[in-house]
Amino acid sequence: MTTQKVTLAKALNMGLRKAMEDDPKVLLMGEDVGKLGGVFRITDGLQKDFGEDRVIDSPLAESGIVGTAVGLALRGYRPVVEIQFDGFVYPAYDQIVCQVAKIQFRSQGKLKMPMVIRIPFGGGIGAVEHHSESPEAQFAHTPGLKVVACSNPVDGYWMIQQAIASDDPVIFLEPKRQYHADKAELDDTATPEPLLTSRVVRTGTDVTVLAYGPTVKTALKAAEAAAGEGRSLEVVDLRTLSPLDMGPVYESVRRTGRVVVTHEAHVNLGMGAELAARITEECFYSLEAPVLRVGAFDTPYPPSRIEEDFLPDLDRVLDAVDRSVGF
Amino acid sequence: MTTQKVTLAKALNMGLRKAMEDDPKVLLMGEDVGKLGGVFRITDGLQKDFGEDRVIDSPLAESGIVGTAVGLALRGYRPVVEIQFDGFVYPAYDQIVCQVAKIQFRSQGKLKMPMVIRIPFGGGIGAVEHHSESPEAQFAHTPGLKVVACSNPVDGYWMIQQAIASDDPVIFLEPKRQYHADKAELDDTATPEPLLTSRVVRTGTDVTVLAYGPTVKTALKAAEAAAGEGRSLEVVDLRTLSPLDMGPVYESVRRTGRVVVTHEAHVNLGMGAELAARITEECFYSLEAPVLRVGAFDTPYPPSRIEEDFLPDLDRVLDAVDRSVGF
Amino acid sequence: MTQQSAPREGGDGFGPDLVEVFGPSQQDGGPELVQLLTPEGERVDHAEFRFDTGGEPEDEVIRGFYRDMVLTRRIDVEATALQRHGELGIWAQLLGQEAAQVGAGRALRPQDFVFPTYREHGVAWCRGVDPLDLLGLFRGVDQGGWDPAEKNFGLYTIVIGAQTLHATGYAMGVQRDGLVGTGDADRDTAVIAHFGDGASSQGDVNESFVFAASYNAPVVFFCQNNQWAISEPFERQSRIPLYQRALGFGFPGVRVDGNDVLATYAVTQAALQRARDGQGPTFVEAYTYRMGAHTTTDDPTRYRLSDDLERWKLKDPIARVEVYLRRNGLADDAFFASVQAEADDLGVHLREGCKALPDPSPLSIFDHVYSELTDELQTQRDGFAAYLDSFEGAR
Amino acid sequence: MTQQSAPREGGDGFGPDLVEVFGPSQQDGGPELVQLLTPEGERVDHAEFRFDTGGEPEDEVIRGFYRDMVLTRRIDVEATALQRHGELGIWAQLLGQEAAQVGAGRALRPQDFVFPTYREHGVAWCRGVDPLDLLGLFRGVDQGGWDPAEKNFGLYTIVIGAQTLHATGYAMGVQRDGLVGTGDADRDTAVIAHFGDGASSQGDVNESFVFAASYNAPVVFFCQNNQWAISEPFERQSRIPLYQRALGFGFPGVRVDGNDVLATYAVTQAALQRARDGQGPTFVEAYTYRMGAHTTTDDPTRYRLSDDLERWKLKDPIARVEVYLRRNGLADDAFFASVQAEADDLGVHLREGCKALPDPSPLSIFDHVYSELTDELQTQRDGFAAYLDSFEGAR
Ligand SMILES: Cc1ncc(C[n+]2csc(CCOP(=O)(O)OP(=O)(O)O)c2C)c(N)n1
Ligand SMILES: Cc1ncc(C[n+]2csc(CCOP(=O)(O)OP(=O)(O)O)c2C)c(N)n1
Ligand SMILES: [Mg+2]
Ligand SMILES: [Mg+2]
Repeated sequence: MTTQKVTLAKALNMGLRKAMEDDPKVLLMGEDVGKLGGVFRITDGLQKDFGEDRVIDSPLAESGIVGTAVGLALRGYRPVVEIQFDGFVYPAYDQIVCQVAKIQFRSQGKLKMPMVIRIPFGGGIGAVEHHSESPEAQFAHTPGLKVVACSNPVDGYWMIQQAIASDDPVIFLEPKRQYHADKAELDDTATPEPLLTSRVVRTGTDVTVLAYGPTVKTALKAAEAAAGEGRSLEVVDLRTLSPLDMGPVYESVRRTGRVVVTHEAHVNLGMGAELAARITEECFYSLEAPVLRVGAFDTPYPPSRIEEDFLPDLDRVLDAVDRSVGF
Repeated sequence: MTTQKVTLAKALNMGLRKAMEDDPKVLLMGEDVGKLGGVFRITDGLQKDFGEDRVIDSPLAESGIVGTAVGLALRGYRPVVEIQFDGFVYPAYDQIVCQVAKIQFRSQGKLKMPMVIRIPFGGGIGAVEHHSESPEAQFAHTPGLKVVACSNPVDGYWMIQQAIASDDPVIFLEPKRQYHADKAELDDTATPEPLLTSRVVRTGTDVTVLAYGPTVKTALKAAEAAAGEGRSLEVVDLRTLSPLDMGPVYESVRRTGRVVVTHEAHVNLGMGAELAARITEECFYSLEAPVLRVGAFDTPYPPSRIEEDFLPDLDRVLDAVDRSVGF
Repeated sequence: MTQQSAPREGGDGFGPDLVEVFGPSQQDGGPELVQLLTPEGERVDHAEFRFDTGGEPEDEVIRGFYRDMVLTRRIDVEATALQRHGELGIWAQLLGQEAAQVGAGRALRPQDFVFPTYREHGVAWCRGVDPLDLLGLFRGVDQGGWDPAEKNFGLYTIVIGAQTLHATGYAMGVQRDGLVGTGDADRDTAVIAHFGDGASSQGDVNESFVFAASYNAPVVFFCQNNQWAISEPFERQSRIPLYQRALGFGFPGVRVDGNDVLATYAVTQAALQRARDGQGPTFVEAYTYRMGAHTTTDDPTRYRLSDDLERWKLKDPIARVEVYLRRNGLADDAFFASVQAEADDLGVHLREGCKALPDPSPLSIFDHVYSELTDELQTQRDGFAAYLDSFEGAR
Repeated sequence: MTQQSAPREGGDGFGPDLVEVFGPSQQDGGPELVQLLTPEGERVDHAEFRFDTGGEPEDEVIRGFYRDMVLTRRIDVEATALQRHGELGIWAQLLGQEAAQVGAGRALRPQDFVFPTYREHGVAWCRGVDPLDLLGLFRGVDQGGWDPAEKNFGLYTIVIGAQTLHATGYAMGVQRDGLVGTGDADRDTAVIAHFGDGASSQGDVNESFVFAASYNAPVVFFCQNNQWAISEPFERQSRIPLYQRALGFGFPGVRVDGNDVLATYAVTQAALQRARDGQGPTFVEAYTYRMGAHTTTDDPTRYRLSDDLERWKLKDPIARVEVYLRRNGLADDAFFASVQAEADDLGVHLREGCKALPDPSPLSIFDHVYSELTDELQTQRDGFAAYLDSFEGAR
């Protein structure tokens, strides 16, 4: 096959399959990733084809999953672990920030830590508590980790393979509400962009909107709506959250002079804070207005009936655009 | 006694003792807090005087410590737990962010979570890995937690009592390199400022320097040095990191137009990012220069022989002040 | 396959191999299973445990259990249907676990405190929680509608195992309150922590064993081994019967037939009494089966054999009590009809009540994050309120 | 005091109380302690374990152990002195644990892999790590100077217990490499995880037991129960002997006299062989005593009785081997003198080498954060380099 229309879930499944075919050292591990194919079916069919030694159903213990994956990586494997939901990554937090992130540094590069930690993240699926979190800022604050977020099927397919190929540990964030949402044309013979790059996904002139993961779609819809009102938004899909690829961002901001950042994580100390700080430092004289942030409120994730009030949406992005322009 | 010269370690010890005397529900718990009085001796003598039921040596398990403290709090106690060193808080991270922080919200206020988690934090003591971390941004990013940092003995004495008296969970950060450093005059009949307030600790006109915990001293020394060169720095001790008390900060920035933030945490997504974002949004037209951040580099904590290169110091603060003024 | 290879025989200096000592995990629960009422509805004796109602008429108590189980199952059936009709976002079914939950729930005294998982609907019933209050979490209108302090029944905990530490700490608080081993039956207090077979692998659960043993805390660890953690069979978590985990921490464990409400009651009752008496923690493994899906979003046909399910249907926890009551003339048709009628009323209560559960107001997002609204959140709340107002009549 | 009350007698339906079954933790290690060389230097037999050098001349092996232990102790003494002289920031002393470490270390085959704590200086010695490379971490010039892949000896791990999961995962890798149970002694591979009595309470350690049992991984859990976790006595972590923890997870555990190098060697050897043969995990509790402080910053007089220390001095791991060798004429004065001379040389090596250990360059902060320097860090590095340059000659 060369091109085919696929969902994000399918694209990730294909990407994982490809990575496993290409390198026998690639292993998958997690809760229910085997026979069930994961609660979101991202690993569907892989245990059947690659066996129980390569697609490993683990005991129910996230620290155990990540900690044993460290050992597997030290033995030369390339473990890809699945955290079932964002809110369940915290039992593994110690292993991630104190071990996974630090082993290369601690060993002065003598040890590598090629591990991918896949996390379905974000809300909007009507779930109960702990199933809709956006923990990215905490990982991005941790040196030694790379943090990336895909927003669409094509990126999903390539980025998961690139993350697996990376010798560094990668926190791989998958916008779960997009898993089965939209299909995109995937050409598996194309040459992907490098993993650690941001990309302008819609050009515009009035305001730069920065987004990643689930909010890229929101930003694009906002741009569409704004266009109807004669306002031109440029949308950047950040793709990589640590390290950040600020080049395309600065370039855009220097043209537009106005920035709105949107993410599902809490505003306070979210990615928007770092972006605002860097943009202001780098583009101080280009800015016509302060960088405005549209994220979740600084409260715990509420019951799902009001999650859409809690999360940023098209209207709140447009509201921020209005405020930026009117500043 | 009314006034006496004490170190931070002693002041905290006195504050804990006072809190235990005032309220029989206050318990201390942690590794080595009993007979040993903690590795920093902050709980020295308290088990002897209050007994093993109130000053509890715990098994060596941080999640267990915080998780059982949740249960004690639900039973009406006011547990004050000690995390031995900043780098060992991560095994308890899940209990802190998913339970401690959320129980009031989850229960719509029917349950309270009056817990204090004391963390000796920061570097500069020549220690091995994991003993010099600055994890505050991760907790400040978590709604439901309050995060405060004391910087001197007088604040230590009052703030620990105020934190214990609070019905909300408080992450209480103690700058470990200050424990036994300087003595200050403590008047235990004075009326303390409220817990969640920032304070201008040195007035000035040219640049506002924001600091907390260990860097307050650095900032004050920088101000002293700058004064010698005819430059007037205003220093704000933030004291509370979540919620932030931005009033005094905005007031200062509107006067000076220039801000340098300094903390020992990594710059990327550190408190400086949030401060920069808020200040820029609120004081956009008052700023003569972007908010500059002086923190640790975005690398893991290095071997201690070069930790002073890694951490912000007087010279790097002054350098940033120069850059701000010269912007 | 390497990873599945079973431990070999002993004789290498470590004494008999562990499999010899403990035996492999067994489909029927193994010889160690405590049972007082067989799947066929026969009362049987057990050397260590007997069904002791503490003076209450036995028949009445058993009829009460029957009623509890039928109503509990009805809650489950109704909630499942409500989910299918889009009234709930998800539902965690307990089908098959009624005896384990009612047996445990009825063994509690009023002063005891329960730390549940997300599936403890039968225990909630026993604690007097209005079943309607259970639906809010699954509908997405709240995160538990009852007052834990009023019912002595904690909020549902979703992070696997976290509540076992809370239970242990709470039990340490009970110790400090002097409410253990006083001999006063109305004051001595136990705490019970519920969790699943999957949860037994979590660090937190094992740490709770460490703490409970270290402080000899009055807590019962009540594990419903329903054979599955979503798609993973129990054997992925432990290669020996789970109740034996306790031996490694220095307190007793026992495996009880979790589909036998009499046995579950008797064993839990004894374990709780140990706790109240100051004898410390006990591990109770209620050996049962999750007859439904993990939750309404799960599809168990992807990972388990229908044969298994059929075999477990023969051990249905409710059917055996009905057979027992009928065969021994301890309940008549009128009784069964009245329970049925009660169940029907409960169904109406749930169906009507669920739809009437109000959505929270958007601004409630800011309530109870802290004991008082902080200035920061006040500002966010004001901004959001103004924003919402801007739509009034507009779009 | 409530929290310390001991578990009571049984007879409540749970069978004999656990204390009856396991007995309380005992100062002398209890009857289950495997011993092959008494503190008085007498060889004794054990029903299950024997000292098997695999064909090597026994005397020579024992003299080798003696030498290893003396040199290990010298490393410890020198490092402690270096710390006192300000050359090291801190040092984690192993005084008293030489036999446990050398016994375990010498039982390894070259292909086996070790995951140490921060105190495994004796094991490091056995793995051929230059003791000088151990000092860097404690001096603050690096975080472990050796190449783990070259020595099959991991870096010291400071977060308590984290490495037990790494060991288990590594062992799962060994399984996948097909290097278990092939019968080829030069290929079959075991992994050993070191940890302390305190660590046994950590969730990670217990999760590693779950994973190792579930996958039957070729890993030996080697716990040095040195009676203390800083100031906390072993009894705070477990009220039964620690090796019995393994029973709760379905694999064997054994308590060995950790001050008896022959017994520790024999038991570890057997456990490693079980792993290599594909029989899965084993828990070895080396019952020993931390005769020094926790680290050089600790003051044990604050929390423990000097009587205890005196009693343990009588069980010194080195003294008993010396007595044995001398009494049986297996080593002469020349031998002892030569070991002493070697130790003296080692002392010189450490003292001179330590002071010569170069400080890392400030710019090395940016090295190896990632496999390649990111643009972001390149910018920070450039800025810092320029900043450093600005001081050249200036201040
Ligand atoms: C820490 C954590 N990890 C993963 C999950 C997702 N999850 C929810 S239920 C479940 C299985 C639990 O199995 P078990 O403990 O046997 O309880 P049961 O559902 O069978 O009652 C999993 C993996 C979770 N809720 N929390
Ligand atoms: C997660 C974690 N918590 C706390 C510490 C601080 N700490 C260092 S050693 C130690 C005691 C360890 O005791 P044990 O496991 O018995 O090993 P030993 O030091 O006796 O060899 C503690 C509490 C740590 N290093 N890691
Ligand atoms: Mg289960
Ligand atoms: Mg120890």
